[in-house]
Amino acid sequence: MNPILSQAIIPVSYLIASVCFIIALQGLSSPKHARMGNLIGAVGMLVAVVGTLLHEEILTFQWIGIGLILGSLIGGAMSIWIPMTKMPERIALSHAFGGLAAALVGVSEYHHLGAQIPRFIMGALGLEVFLGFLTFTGSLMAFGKLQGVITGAPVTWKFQNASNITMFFTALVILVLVVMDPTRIALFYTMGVLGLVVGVLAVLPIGGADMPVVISLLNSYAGLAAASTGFALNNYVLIIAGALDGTSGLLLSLKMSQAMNRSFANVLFGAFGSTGEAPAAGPGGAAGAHYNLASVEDAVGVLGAAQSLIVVLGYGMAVSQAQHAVRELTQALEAKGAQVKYAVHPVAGRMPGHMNVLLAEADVPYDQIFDIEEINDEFARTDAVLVVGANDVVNPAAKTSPGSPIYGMPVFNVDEAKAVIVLKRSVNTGFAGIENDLFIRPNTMMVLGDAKKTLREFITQIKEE
Amino acid sequence: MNPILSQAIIPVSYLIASVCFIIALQGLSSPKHARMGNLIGAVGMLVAVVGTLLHEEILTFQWIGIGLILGSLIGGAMSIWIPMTKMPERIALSHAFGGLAAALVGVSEYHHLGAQIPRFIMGALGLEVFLGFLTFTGSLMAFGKLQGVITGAPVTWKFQNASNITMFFTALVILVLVVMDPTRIALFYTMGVLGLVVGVLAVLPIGGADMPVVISLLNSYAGLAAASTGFALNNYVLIIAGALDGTSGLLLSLKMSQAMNRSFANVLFGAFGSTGEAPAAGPGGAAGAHYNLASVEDAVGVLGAAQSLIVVLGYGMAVSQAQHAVRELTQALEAKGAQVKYAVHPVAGRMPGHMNVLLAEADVPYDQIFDIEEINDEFARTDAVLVVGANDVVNPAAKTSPGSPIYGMPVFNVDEAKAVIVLKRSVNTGFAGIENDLFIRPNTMMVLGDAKKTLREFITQIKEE
Amino acid sequence: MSNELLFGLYIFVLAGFLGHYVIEKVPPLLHTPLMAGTNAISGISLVGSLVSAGGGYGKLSAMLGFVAVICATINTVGGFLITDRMLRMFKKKRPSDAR
Amino acid sequence: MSNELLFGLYIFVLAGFLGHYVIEKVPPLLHTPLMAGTNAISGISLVGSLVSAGGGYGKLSAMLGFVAVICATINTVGGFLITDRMLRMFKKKRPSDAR
Ligand SMILES: NC(=O)c1ccc[n+]([C@@H]2O[C@H](COP(=O)([O-])OP(=O)(O)OC[C@H]3O[C@@H](n4cnc5c(N)ncnc54)[C@H](OP(=O)(O)O)[C@@H]3O)[C@@H](O)[C@H]2O)c1
Ligand SMILES: NC(=O)c1ccc[n+]([C@@H]2O[C@H](COP(=O)([O-])OP(=O)(O)OC[C@H]3O[C@@H](n4cnc5c(N)ncnc54)[C@H](OP(=O)(O)O)[C@@H]3O)[C@@H](O)[C@H]2O)c1
Repeated sequence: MNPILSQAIIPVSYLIASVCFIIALQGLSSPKHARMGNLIGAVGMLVAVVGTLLHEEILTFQWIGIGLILGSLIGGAMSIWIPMTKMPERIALSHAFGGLAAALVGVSEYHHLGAQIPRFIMGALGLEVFLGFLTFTGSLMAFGKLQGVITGAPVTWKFQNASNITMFFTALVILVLVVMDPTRIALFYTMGVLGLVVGVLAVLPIGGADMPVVISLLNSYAGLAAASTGFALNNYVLIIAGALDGTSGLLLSLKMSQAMNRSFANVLFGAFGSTGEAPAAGPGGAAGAHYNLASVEDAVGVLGAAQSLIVVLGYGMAVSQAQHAVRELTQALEAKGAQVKYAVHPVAGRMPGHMNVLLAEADVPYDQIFDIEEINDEFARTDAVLVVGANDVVNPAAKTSPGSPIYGMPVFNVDEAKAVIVLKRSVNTGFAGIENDLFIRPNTMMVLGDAKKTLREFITQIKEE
Repeated sequence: MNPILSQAIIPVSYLIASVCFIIALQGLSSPKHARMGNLIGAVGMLVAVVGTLLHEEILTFQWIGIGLILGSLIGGAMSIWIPMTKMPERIALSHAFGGLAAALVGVSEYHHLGAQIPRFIMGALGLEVFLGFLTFTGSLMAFGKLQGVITGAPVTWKFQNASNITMFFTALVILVLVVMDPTRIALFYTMGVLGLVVGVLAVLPIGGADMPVVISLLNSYAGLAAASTGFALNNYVLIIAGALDGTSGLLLSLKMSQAMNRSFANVLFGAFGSTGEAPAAGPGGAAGAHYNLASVEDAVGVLGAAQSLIVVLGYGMAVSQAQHAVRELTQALEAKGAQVKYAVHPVAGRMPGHMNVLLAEADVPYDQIFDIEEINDEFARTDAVLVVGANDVVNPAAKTSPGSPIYGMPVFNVDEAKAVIVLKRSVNTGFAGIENDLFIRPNTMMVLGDAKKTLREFITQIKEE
Repeated sequence: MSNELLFGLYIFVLAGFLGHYVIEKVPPLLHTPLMAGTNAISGISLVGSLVSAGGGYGKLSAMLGFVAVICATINTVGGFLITDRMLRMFKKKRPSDAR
Repeated sequence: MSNELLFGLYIFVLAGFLGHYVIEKVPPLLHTPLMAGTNAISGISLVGSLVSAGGGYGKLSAMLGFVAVICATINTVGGFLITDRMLRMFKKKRPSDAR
């Protein structure tokens, strides 16, 4: 088609797309408009793609066609069949794809631009390739740790931080060299490889439960990579989308660190949760004797009597996919006149908002779910608290024992409630690897076993009554 | 200096300036950081100006120098000596300057670019000139109405709206013609003149108290004009600053219309407050007899007895410059143990935040000042309410009589208080030109006279006690 | 200093500021959809891949572009779908809720 | 479609969105300083005036530019000064207040 026209079509379509993306994110400020926003975002994406396909530079369409179809099929399948409990893994994986895509585009650009590549484009390309590959392997590692393919426990070795940081900066130095002389092909690829390696080695020493921070951080890297692509291709929608992603990832990881009262450095380099750090850890521990292990009957008695109930949710609910059982139980209790609220800690589970999505899936209305500031004063006034697979976020040590690694992390005042029922499989410690005094307090009943199984038993008993 | 370098210096300095401006506006989100922000904004401006002076296009500096000095002197003088009560006039005036500057730049650009001027630059220039001149005269009119140089009452004539709108669109048509053939010099200047005329005739039919809306609307026009200049000169800091101004002006005028529960159209074309509309208006009116006119003694008696007091402020306080007297009185009462709060309506006075600035000048801590939503429930629980020069914003008709032109405008529930003391010079109506039932309610005392004078008498009496 | 770079910087800075405000407004309730959504949006790198896949810059570029297209498409298609799937589930309390 | 125009559009749109968020956050308490502040910022049209005043495009341009420079300078200098003067006055309650 005629170049003048397409010259206008592409930038305009990109401008439209950018606006659509902004609107899409604005929509997420409330559940009401969120879906519409998401739709608008998708439309924007379509506009951008169509606009690009009208680009006169594009000659052959068969590869593109095949790629688009394959991608849509895989992407569609992944999103339709993946269970909500696996959302963190899903996100990690797609970051990997994003990083890889950016890196490959960078490599191909470098390949065909060759020697006459301008400096600043070279810089952008280099950054894109390095960050892209780093995001790729880093996200795969995060995925593996969440899946349990790789041990969730921090893997540490001598000087791991020192060596990782050295490699990181070596790569940046190489980048500078390549910018100074773009013909240094070997160096360019070395930098790419370093990206891959750093991605792996930087994530290994980080504990499984800290993966959310890693993931959002990688999210912002992916954003930066996309933005660099934009700089390299002089493509503004890429820059805008990249900047939006970058800020989003950065803000989320900051929020998480705050919610844990831990510094970025501690999360990334602290090897937090490594058993070495917490001698008191390990199955049962000497304190085992003091646990007040309760039968289903006792627990149901307490629940049935409670006029007000707060359910605190944690990663365990996701592991045992207990969200529907939780909902069934609470509905049974609500039917008996109890007033039920749900308490979700900002870092409960394995990604921000993880628990909210699961509860939403189980049809829990979101105006019954409360954040820590909103509900923390109510525990003292509550008859019973049901803790489903949460541990660190209800550990009083965070308030009482300055020695504890999680000291200062805001936690639910579960210990103030009249009666507490804790559902977990064992008396083991949680991710942070520290004993939880809550479990040995007199008004706490431990009902061991898979959360879902236990909840089902609760439900049958309550329905019988 | 060498073009390459200056080529970098200018855009970079403009980028810095843009960021500074954004930070400056961010600062205004709280009184704590506001001053710092403003300073940063000023620094940004300095950077932009210095950057521009390094521009190789600039050959002669003497005119620039003189202009800068003169402007600084005038601007400085205006801002140091103007009383806070005159702020609305001040703002209106400076919009006039802004509009004029934009228009003149546009004309000069058109003049020296001549025939070979590109289309879209022509369009931007035209818009700039038209909006600039319109803002210029419009703001001058607003200034005149606020000052009282021009009657504050809406001046109406046959088909005023029709003719104004026609002229407006004629101008836009002419703009199109000029864009199609930039050599149509006569048409170009006709458009400019039309801008001047529309500015005058569009503001004439609008009532004095509605000037704030006009001013902020002109503010957003000025922003658009600046942005167009940016498009014409391909100068990004102008576009950014223009866009920021534009949105700011638009948002403020929307907020005001909402606070009055009136549509934009009603404000701009409704000739609101024209005596014709409100037959019940006029000095005293037949209802004069019912007014419960009180002596200073009675009023002081009520005030002295009150344990809780809310002071409602209105335009009258500005007219009589009574803010310091208000503060003195409340301090005397606070010293006697009374608890005092200030109630400020979003559209009290003659510009948004007008009353807040005056109270701040009188040293009233801003955490004692409350918005209508915050305080409206407290009137019923309050011993006494002191209304200083407010009228429409305390008119119960807005709640009770659907016929009234201000019906639906959120007003203070002053009528619910145990006792109300109203300070105004007469029993005349306020801007809206409608009777105020509050003044004839049994528990309302009217103390007529200039607010400042009356307040001083209050103070002396209370101090005597 | 090239024009493109400058344009890019302006855009990047403005979008960064904007992103800050937009994201700040997203409640924790929707943080997971937010992550999925930004993910879908980051799939925009697809437009970059399209050019290198179809630009006829030789086999290598084409193959790399091809893989990139697949990855980016997975992200964007999958991202928007799953975000929608999640958002569909968020409901306010209905009167018929205590059934 | 010229590059400048396009780029201007991007900037304008982004800045517009951004402005919306920034202004939304300004409390009514500070609306007057806000108006004065935006006024000062709009004085940036000064940079435009400088070019036409000193660009050596003949007498007319110079004179128009000269007047424009004066007006714009009044706005920006005056605007920042008066905004500062206002903001200086806003204080929180001090303990020594009920004197
Ligand atoms: N969400 C985020 O964004 C985020 C970000 C950064 C860090 N983190 C970290 O992640 C952790 C989240 O805390 P959390 O309380 O949600 O989880 P947690 O502290 O990791 O504890 C989860 C608990 O669930 C129990 N559990 C596991 N599978 C179960 C099953 N099938 N049935 C019943 N119980 C089961 C486990 O005990 P058993 O093994 O005995 O069953 C474990 O104690 C915190 O340490 C937080 O710092 C989260
Ligand atoms: N602020 C804004 O941004 C804005 C925007 C749009 C519209 N408006 C309009 O402006 C009006 C503001 O309401 P308002 O209650 O503040 O003012 P108002 O309704 O205009 O009434 C002001 C009152 O002050 C009295 N007054 C004047 N000079 C006085 C003096 N020296 N001493 C004592 N009293 C004096 C006047 O009564 P006397 O003549 O008897 O003394 C008058 O009744 C509303 O109609 C509103 O819709 C404001």
